Amino acid sequence: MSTNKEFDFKNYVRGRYFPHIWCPGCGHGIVLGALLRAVHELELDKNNIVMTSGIGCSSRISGYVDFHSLHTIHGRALAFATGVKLSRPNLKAIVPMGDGDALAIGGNHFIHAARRNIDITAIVMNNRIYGMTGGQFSPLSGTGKKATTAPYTTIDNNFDVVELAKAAGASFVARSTVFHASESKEYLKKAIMHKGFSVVEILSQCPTYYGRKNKEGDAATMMEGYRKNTVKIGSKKLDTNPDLIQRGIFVEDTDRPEYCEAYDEIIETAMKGKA
Amino acid sequence: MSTNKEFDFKNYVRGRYFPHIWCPGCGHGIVLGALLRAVHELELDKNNIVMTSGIGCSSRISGYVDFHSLHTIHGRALAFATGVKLSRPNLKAIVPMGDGDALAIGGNHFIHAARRNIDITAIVMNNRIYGMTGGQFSPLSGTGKKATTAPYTTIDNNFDVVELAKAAGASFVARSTVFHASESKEYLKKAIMHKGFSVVEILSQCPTYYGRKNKEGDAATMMEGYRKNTVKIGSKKLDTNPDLIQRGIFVEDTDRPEYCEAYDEIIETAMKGKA
Amino acid sequence: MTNTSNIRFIQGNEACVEGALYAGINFFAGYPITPSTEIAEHLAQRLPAIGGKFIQMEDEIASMAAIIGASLTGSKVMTATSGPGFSLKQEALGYACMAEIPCVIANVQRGGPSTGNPTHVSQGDVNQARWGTHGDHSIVALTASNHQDVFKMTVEAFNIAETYRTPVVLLFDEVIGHMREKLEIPERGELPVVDRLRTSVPKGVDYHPYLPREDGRLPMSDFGAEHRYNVTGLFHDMWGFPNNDPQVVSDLLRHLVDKIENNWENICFYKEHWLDDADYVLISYGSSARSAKHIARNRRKRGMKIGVLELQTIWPFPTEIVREKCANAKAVMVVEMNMGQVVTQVKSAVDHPEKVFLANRIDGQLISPTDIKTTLRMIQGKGV
Amino acid sequence: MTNTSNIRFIQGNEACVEGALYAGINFFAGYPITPSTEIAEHLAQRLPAIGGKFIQMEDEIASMAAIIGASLTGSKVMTATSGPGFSLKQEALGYACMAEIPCVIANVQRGGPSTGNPTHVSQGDVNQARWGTHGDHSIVALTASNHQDVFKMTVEAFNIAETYRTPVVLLFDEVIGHMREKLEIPERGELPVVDRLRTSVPKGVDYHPYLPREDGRLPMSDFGAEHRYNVTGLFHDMWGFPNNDPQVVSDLLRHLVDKIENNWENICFYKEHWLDDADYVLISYGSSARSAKHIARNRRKRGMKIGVLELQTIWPFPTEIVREKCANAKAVMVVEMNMGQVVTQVKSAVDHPEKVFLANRIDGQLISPTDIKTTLRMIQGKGV
Amino acid sequence: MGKGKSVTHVIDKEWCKGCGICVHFCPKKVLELDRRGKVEAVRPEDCIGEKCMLCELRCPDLAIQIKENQEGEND
Amino acid sequence: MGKGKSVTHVIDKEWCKGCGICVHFCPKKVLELDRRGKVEAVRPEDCIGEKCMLCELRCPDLAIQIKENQEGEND
Amino acid sequence: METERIRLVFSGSGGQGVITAAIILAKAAVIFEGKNATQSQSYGAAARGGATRSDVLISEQDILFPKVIQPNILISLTQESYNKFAPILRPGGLLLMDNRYVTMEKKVAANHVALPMFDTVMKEIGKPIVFNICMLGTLIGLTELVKPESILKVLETTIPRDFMDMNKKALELGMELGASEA
Amino acid sequence: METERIRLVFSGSGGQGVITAAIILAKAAVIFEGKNATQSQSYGAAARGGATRSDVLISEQDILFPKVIQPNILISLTQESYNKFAPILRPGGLLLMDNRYVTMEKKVAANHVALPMFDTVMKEIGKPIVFNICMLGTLIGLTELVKPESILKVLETTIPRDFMDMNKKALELGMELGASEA
Ligand SMILES: Cc1ncc(C[n+]2csc(CCOP(=O)(O)OP(=O)(O)O)c2C)c(N)n1
Ligand SMILES: Cc1ncc(C[n+]2csc(CCOP(=O)(O)OP(=O)(O)O)c2C)c(N)n1
Ligand code: SF4
Ligand code: SF4
Ligand code: SF4
Ligand code: SF4
Ligand code: SF4
Ligand code: SF4
Ligand SMILES: [Mg+2]
Ligand SMILES: [Mg+2]
Repeated sequence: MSTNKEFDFKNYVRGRYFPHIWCPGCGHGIVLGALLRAVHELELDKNNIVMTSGIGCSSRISGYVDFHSLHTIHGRALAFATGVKLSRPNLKAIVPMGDGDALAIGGNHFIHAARRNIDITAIVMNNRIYGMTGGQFSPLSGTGKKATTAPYTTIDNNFDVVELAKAAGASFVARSTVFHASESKEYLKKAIMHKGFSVVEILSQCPTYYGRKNKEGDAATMMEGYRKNTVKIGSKKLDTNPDLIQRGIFVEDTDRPEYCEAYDEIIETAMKGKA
Repeated sequence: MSTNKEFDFKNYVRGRYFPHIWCPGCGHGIVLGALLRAVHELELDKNNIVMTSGIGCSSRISGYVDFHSLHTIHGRALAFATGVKLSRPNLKAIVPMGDGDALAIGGNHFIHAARRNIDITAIVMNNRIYGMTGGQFSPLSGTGKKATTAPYTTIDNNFDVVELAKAAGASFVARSTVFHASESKEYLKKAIMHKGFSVVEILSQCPTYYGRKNKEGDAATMMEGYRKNTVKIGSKKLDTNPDLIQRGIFVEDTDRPEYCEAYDEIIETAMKGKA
Repeated sequence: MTNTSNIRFIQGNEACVEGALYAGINFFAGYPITPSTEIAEHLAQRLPAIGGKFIQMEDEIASMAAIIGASLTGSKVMTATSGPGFSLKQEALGYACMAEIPCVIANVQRGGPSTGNPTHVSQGDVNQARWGTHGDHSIVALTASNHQDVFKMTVEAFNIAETYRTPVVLLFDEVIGHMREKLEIPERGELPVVDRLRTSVPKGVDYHPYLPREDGRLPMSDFGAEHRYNVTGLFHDMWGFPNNDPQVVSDLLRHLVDKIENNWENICFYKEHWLDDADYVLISYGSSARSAKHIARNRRKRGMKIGVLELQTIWPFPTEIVREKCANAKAVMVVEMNMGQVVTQVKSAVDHPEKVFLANRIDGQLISPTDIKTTLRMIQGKGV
Repeated sequence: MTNTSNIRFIQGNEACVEGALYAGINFFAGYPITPSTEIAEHLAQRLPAIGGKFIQMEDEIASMAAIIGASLTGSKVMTATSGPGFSLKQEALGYACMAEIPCVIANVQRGGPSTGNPTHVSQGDVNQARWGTHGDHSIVALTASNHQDVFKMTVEAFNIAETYRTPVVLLFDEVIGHMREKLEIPERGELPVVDRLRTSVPKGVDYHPYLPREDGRLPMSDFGAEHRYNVTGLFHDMWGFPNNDPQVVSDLLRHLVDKIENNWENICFYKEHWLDDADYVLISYGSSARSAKHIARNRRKRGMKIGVLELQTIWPFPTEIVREKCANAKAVMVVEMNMGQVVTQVKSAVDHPEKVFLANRIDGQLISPTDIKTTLRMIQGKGV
Repeated sequence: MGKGKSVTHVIDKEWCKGCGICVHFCPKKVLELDRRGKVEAVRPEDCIGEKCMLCELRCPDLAIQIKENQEGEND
Repeated sequence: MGKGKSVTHVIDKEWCKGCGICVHFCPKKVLELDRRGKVEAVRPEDCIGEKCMLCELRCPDLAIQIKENQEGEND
Repeated sequence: METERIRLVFSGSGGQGVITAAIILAKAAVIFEGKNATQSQSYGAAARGGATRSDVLISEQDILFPKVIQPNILISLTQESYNKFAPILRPGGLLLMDNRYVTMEKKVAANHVALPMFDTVMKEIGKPIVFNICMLGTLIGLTELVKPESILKVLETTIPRDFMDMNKKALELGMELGASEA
Repeated sequence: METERIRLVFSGSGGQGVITAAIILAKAAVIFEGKNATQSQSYGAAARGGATRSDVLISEQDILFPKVIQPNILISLTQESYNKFAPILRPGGLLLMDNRYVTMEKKVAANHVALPMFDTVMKEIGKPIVFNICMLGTLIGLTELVKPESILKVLETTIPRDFMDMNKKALELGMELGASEA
């Protein structure tokens, strides 16, 4: 996909605050890159984007982008974004979140935003760990993993973000990895343009904690893992290895009413004085 | 199923506090009856049951039963129960909740308890309304309904409790209604004996608010509705009327490790001094 | 017969809704809880009719978050709750302090702690309103004893929130919230309605969202407008970007506190009744103040020199006013429905704390004129 | 060379863990947050090794809830958090007050409000610990300035929680939590370890879980044992069943407060250093107290009559002790890292509030002996 | 069994709130509300007892229980 | 295009943290880390540019961008 | 304490509309007669089942304390509420009861009026829903607290047009009943 | 303020193990030499990238204020940390640097020791992981702050047996380097 202007990161970031604080090799920066590129290719007006995030390494992303940005409290970003979006439906609402932020403390806001099908794009930057606080397990770590709060390995099952988002009512659900940076970008573009609640899970390595604790090697090696351990939806490889993680667009439903639009109808009724 | 002792409600309730505070015709009392009967038929020791609830009309159920009972705060019952259960895995943990309690404010604890597959029985007493606070819509009301906070009808989609519980990881999931009181009892029995997180959704009328606001008639009429609008899983009637609500056991998976048991293995490892 | 078109006979919670509408509210997010629910219910009806937005969120935390988000787009926002919900909102309320977001939070008080006595009156959240969130900060909390004042204080709450970019707590109570009485809705223009300052910095020129002007105020720019900036709950620089330089930290913290404390006079609302020559000063607020006024009116008729200082601003606590009004009192009695929260403030405010007494009630019943009379007799050494 | 087997060189957070283990903790639920996380991390390692339970919950609310549930089954329980998490725990903490559940909550303080200054020290949650939850109630909060005391106060926190059936807050701070120094673990028996009273009412006889004995204590019965009763956050009768009769409400509320306030002397821990003849009394706590002691030791050497009153119990505030220790002081200086929370208490405690000064620091840096010296010089009229 | 005098309707009129659910669903029209709005077994002889139990199962107030009079019990 | 001098590697050495991702994944072995651990295009002439872009897409620090030198631009 | 304040307690059970009646009366006094009035009611877990109570104060003066401790008018529409509230009636006060629902137990020192309000409504209109309006009519027939037109004006603003006639009729029936006893 | 307290600042970058070294030193002093010591470190958002700092105080007396304002010993293993912390070194204090990573910029009034610790480790052992232990060895070689056996005892309780030899060697290499300059 080509656009008029040539893409330059520096047109989309607050250069003053670079280099950013993420560790060397942190996957979150790759998500940032994919997102900026998606915004560029969609030719969105930077004034029309509000990025809302919570707390976590991932959440620091909002400070770096040159959009309106709202760095809030841990786990509640989608609730803040719901206020932004319902108050000003013409703005694009993008909410990047860590796996802990989105699905541990923030799990309820996640399923409720999905249920309402409000037009927000949720990006789950899934490194399967609490990076910012130094390597505790998250609801996406899965069993048998090492973490500072699981010295004897984890016994907690993980959520499947895709399944949960689907069940809760999200009308667009996709998954990719930072190894597949271009694919991630494409899904982000679709998600952003989708009318309704969209979820893009992007597997993103934390070499500092998850990688080190679980002996998964350096950033590049972890990314090789994403290549090896994921396949496109429905790939034949699943027959022999059902544990492979599927990538792709799992749901894309454009028929379900979007929340702000439904609200506009309430306004119409109310203005006619009917209750 | 027959038991030695004849069933008498009065052996299972705190008679001192009857008649209870529920409105005439409130379905919650029928759930109470089904539950007590289930406990009786299972011949459980009352000293081995801890019933934990939150806040709502439904939650008042815990005060009436002659078990150990913990009436907590709104939405958090499953988190309290998790502490009870993990601390004393030999106790049966039963957690009755209202739809608001379980899935509005309590949604996160619901999905996380399911994810952990901890051996707790969650009963969702679903009247599609906030009864206790006087008739506001809930995440289970669905669209097009009237409620005090939806004078122009609701635009909020509802969760499907069964789908959500499944996606989150519950290993036993069933649904019934208070019209089907005997069926409810049977599902409750299975749920209580299931090793792992079990969810039983029971549709239960609130004639006072939901019924009145939505012109659904008196308690008996609302119960007739449960007869008319529900079918057993996979019923042929669904072909002609896909909007019928399915009743039955949707998931019953006995292979997944239960949380407290998994923890016991951690203890074993730790006692051997391995980290 | 009076012109009835502006007259309502309604609950205090509805008077609060009328005040909010007068002040220009256009976004409300909430979660039902007794005894505040009617605020949400009426706004669910009224807001869409003026093109405003009402949303019932999944809990109180989300409600507080949503109004902050909406405020940043330029909406005038409010949420309403009671005890347990107010506890849940504390984290996000602190965020609003730190990020300087105009918003109004009504807490219609009920009996606590915990689920407590949900359908009965209390004034037990006074100190929580001040100190409920973690960390140093300052807060504004207003209250009222009748519906006309509920209306007025609600308007003022929005005005203060918008002026000082701060959360403002409306501390009502169950009696005020649920009781019905007359409200005469003022004409447009009769009460001041303040909108937030918006920046005059033109597009393309550097806008510093967190650089206070000399008067301590910070002009805002709505999300969606031409200035793109960052908002955070971390200590931050003038662009709103996280910064923990010690100087930045202490400057910001002082600014957050000073902008309220130094403006206390502009935020300070109170009423005085028969205070001029009062030997006995009753200090009260909210529904308790009705009983205080009742007994004072009554005793005045019998010649007792008694008056009432009715607080409408509870935080920042009007120390100066209290000291001044109590200067000549033989005895000061604080009338409140808790175990003595405002009385502690009064004791540190006055020169003679030993002359300060408490008439209270903590059982869920509205304190009555008789209760106060009893305490008064005891103070006077007359026994019961 | 000393016997090293009981000597550790560890962080304050780990000293807290050692204290908890000594006191008999067997259940911990938490959610990570800087700077308290190490408490969870070490317990994740240590608890299963003694057959205890550690669980990482989905958030702080759930963590607080889980420990309450576990406590009712007879476990000794604890959770740990910092600012934002402490705000989130407030609702359930109030539940623990109301339902009288023994539990310990560590808050390792960091800079607030809001996300604030997460990796830096502060003592800004002192008032929140007292008033963070809605409604009247009382609370116990302890603190410590070195690891030996962190250990000891943690043991005492459990003891008080179990004795009085109440939540106890451990108010540490980032410096204490993260710094490493020596801890000498006492032998078993060296420090008292208290278990909760359990009822002696036999099976089949009516047990009243909420009928206080004459001394105000309430023997418990574990969930799973033969007495089945109800626990609720509503006001309740002696069986624990909801009841809002005015008499029941006020009796219960008074009991909840009195059982703490009337026992203040048993809960009151403090240390005094060189106070006997002190003209200048420094009052401090937590890591600030280290600097206060440092400067006092230093000035003493130069002949200044200066001493330190180190508070270890912050709530209930030791008013009597403070008044007594400051009675002969020329000046009292409170040394703390907030905008003046304990100093307010000190001012209302002493006879001459005008002699009370504040030496503080709010920028995330540990207040230094030099900072205190500077304030001291100013008090003495010597300028900086 | 299940017919005639062998069934007793144990009704707690204090507990019954007169919601009418049992009356509505009784397949044999055994039950009615009395003047004070409390349930009454007006045709107890028609009751089919254990084969049915609907009133007991569906009463939200635990106010009605069906007791079979087990006459042959000690045979 | 995509071969030879037509590609410039715009590298911000301030931003680069030397994680080595780009080096690892470059299909043409164009990149290496220098002594200070910052990336360098040591064989720029081997770069296949727009056909690849892997380094740019996968750099977590936005430290490397591929600019095609559009020589024929004004033709 | 003051005598110019009229202090009413309306009592009955959930579905009888006593709270609505109390509100209508107070609203009529305030909006259409320029008086002051307050209305409040008890809320509570058990309120759904047990006795409902609503307090109304009417006065020319400012009303401060809005709760009624000793009513000078008590209306009881159920036995339970009669039993509960009769003891607090001020000696010499008025006690209005429905004679179908309430049987007097022991005579208190008050003016007792037991009238067949419910039966009249059922006989003449046949809809229990306007029982409360009939009761209001009886009350103002007895006491002239407010003018019947004021009540009607309130009803006009709150009740669907179709139901006005029925309500008007109920009010009139009540007034007749009340006047007969006044 | 007091002179008997030894005040050290260890500085470097994330992966170099300076914090671990600081802890080992302080622990050795406390547990095996009966002294008092405190160790603290700076945490922060940027700590992962930027300069790491750890403060150690060692004293015979109680240590109260645990932060170092003016170190009398500064160890810097990176240029960045050198630049940042050299200015706070107490005049006359000791500044130990690694001469591969740090180039002195302007001479401060201190005893400068720049030694090839990293290069020695790489040459003799080949594992950068024990660079910090070599640095510790150098430090105690220079200062005799604690006995080498105390360091070894700490290492024994914290390091897998297999790695002890390597660590011991690194310590010794450092001590030689240090002694050569002492
Ligand atoms: C209420 C609250 N609880 C806990 C924290 C501490 N905290 C900050 S970020 C975080 C989790 C970070 O993990 P994740 O969301 O997966 O993001 P990552 O850092 O891995 O990108 C936690 C627990 C907090 N800031 N606020
Ligand atoms: C934190 C908190 N928020 C709100 C409330 C008020 N509240 C009590 S019960 C309830 C909802 C009840 O609905 P549901 O859970 O569906 O139970 P039901 O009464 O319908 O059985 C609400 C909102 C509360 N008690 N605590
Ligand atoms: S800790 Fe992990 S998630 Fe955080 S910046 Fe470092 S690599 Fe990324
Ligand atoms: S309000 Fe509804 S849910 Fe509550 S008791 Fe009444 S009928 Fe039941
Ligand atoms: S169902 Fe129960 S409560 Fe309802 S009428 Fe029958 S017996 Fe009474
Ligand atoms: S058991 Fe069946 S037949 Fe008998 S009274 Fe009950 S519902 Fe009727
Ligand atoms: S991927 Fe980026 S940060 Fe990593 S080495 Fe290459 S240019 Fe540097
Ligand atoms: S564009 Fe491709 S070939 Fe060229 S340097 Fe980057 S990764 Fe290597
Ligand atoms: Mg993560
Ligand atoms: Mg419900």
